[in-house]
Amino acid sequence: MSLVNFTTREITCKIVYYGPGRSGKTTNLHYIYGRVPDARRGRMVSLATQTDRTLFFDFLPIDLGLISGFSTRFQLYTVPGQVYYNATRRLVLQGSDGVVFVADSQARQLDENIESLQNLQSNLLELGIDIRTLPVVLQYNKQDLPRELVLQTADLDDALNFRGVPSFGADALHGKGVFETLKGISELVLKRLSAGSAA
Amino acid sequence: MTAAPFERALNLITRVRGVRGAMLVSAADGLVVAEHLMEGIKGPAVAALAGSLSNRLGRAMEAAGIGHSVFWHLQGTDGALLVVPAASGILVVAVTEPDVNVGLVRLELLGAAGVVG
Amino acid sequence: MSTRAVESWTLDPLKRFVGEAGARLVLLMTPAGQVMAQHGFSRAVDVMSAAALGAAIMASTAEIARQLNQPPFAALTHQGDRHGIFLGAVSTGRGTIVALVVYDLDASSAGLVQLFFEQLAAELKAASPKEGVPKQVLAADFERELSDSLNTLFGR
Amino acid sequence: MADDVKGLSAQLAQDPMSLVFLRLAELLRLRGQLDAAHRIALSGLERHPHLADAHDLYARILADKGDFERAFDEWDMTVRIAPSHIGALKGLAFLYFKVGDVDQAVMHLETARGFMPDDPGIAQALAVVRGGQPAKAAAGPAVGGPGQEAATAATAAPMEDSRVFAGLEGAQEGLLLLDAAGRVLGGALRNPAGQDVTDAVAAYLAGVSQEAARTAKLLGLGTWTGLATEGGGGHVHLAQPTPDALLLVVRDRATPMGRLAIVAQRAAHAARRWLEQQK
Repeated sequence: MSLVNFTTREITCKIVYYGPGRSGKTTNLHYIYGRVPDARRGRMVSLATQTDRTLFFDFLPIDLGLISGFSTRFQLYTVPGQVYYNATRRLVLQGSDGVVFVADSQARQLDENIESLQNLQSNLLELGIDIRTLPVVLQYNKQDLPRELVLQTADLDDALNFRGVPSFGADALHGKGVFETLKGISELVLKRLSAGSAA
Repeated sequence: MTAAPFERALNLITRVRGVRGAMLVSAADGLVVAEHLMEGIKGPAVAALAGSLSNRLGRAMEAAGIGHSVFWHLQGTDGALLVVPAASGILVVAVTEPDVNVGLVRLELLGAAGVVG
Repeated sequence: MSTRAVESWTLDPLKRFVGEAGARLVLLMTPAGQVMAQHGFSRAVDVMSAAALGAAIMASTAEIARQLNQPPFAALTHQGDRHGIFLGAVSTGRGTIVALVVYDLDASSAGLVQLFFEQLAAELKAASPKEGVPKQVLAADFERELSDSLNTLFGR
Repeated sequence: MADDVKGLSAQLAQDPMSLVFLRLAELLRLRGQLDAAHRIALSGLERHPHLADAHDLYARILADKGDFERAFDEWDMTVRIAPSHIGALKGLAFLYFKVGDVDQAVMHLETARGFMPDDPGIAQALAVVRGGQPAKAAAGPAVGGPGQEAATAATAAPMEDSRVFAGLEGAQEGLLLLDAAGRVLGGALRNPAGQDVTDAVAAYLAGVSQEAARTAKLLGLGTWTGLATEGGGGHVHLAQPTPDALLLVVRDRATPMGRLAIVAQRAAHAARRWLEQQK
């Protein structure tokens, strides 16, 4: 549910980075945090385990500046990927305006990707959100790994992207594709606002 | 501590004529610990306000160098609030009619404070 | 003291509450953690992360209640040596709103905050407009602006 | 000086957008014409809402008027516009110190010192704040810096007339008369060690009486008529001789509470008479 303040002309949207454990969701946020100038980002909050796995969520507010005369702010969240954190994932997903699904491109992780995507659908269903109307983009991360280990983006599209949403190959650790992904989801989320179908 | 001593402490106070309610209040957070109130007295409000007034009064007394309060009495035209801070951080509170025997209520409050420690 | 509000109808009740309860700061937010209004000493905390974390606490305990087959908890208090926070939910014409109150034990207490929170909840409920917000927000040609903004943001 | 006011007023009338309102309002403030200063500053602010100096000026006037909450807002706003505004940082430090938040007071003064390391006023204020004094009136001016007048006006010195309680038992010790904002009107207090604690106690009493009034109201006790306390080192009685005044009577433990109530009644009577004479 995006929050629109017509008096001060401000928009706040919630974007959730979803995906299986260790697929690189937090890495996306870290990269964004590192690249965005201080004045344009808030504090990054990470609720993580001692081994740095996300326990509850990571949170990063960024300021996109003026769009259509509205000062536009995005709040980026990640969910914990491990299967057993499902209750937490559902909580973080509440009220989201868009989802970035971060898939792990390694061939041996395909089942985990599919499972996580199904889990996303069932959580959205439980929250009463229709995945067909919710802005979603896919990111195929770790494309930098040796070719023999990873699936190519076209193959991943075949396996995961049955709705034909925008998808982006990425190497989040070094920043490749992070920006394009964020741009992709931003466009979808804001398009929804411009189309007048905001929740 | 079980509820029995609390009950005993409150009974000491409510048996005095003109007392409309007795309470034990946690001084630090202004919350009800135990209560014995007549209809119409709002326990949470008494607890919160007695706690707050007690804290503010305590600070003024400290500034004046006259030590901790052992008993205080807020007199109003339609009623009164009488309080004894017990050693354990609990306030023993009585809500009374305006013309209650203050000396007697004070004694019972001190007695109740002894019971709750 | 500073004040900000996305929905101005929340302000009078908020100001009254901060005065009466002696709170340091009160934030109103959506259950998803987006700040709707704030009043008080906003430097007490990082407002945006506090809202995200407060909403997360509320959501977690609501989930625990759900798993116990109980109705959601009405309010939560966490108290330290010098400060406390209080979280409570209010149901209004604009849906559920979560309030996060930060208070100093010098000036307030859990009891005072709870006492006046009831009043705040009633006032917010009464003041909330029932009509929905207009849907159309952005102009259709926002894409170039978005692209420029993101380019600047990433130093491209 | 009147001519200055006249001249500046004429300049402002000729060019309402000019920044001359800053000098004019400040001059009026220094002369104690707070309402006029308030009006000029406010209309200047309406024309220049993003001018840090205008917010700072307005804050000083509000502080002089005793409206500390709004003064805080304005200084807060000043610092948002101009984070290195020394006057506003000092003003905020003063207000924090006034409410006993020494950490925040120090933090704001340190920030100010970072921007202006050689300002002796800041160093002096830091020394006062770090002295750990309770937030009492006497410390105000040093911390207030450019808002010195604000501080002195806000904590108006006790009136010279020490005869408020003349003829009463223990008239000059253990009797204190305050106005509704906690400012001392008459009397004085010493602690058992003989130190003057008048200002420190006065600073807390306004809060006590406000809470007493609220408690009586919300609990249906009617109007509060007195608050009596038995302390380990003495007995205290607090009452409101008039709706705008507060009376404190302190006696050692040898004075029974009942007797204290009678002394308080007499003192309240004397205070009412004296307040009436002052009108």
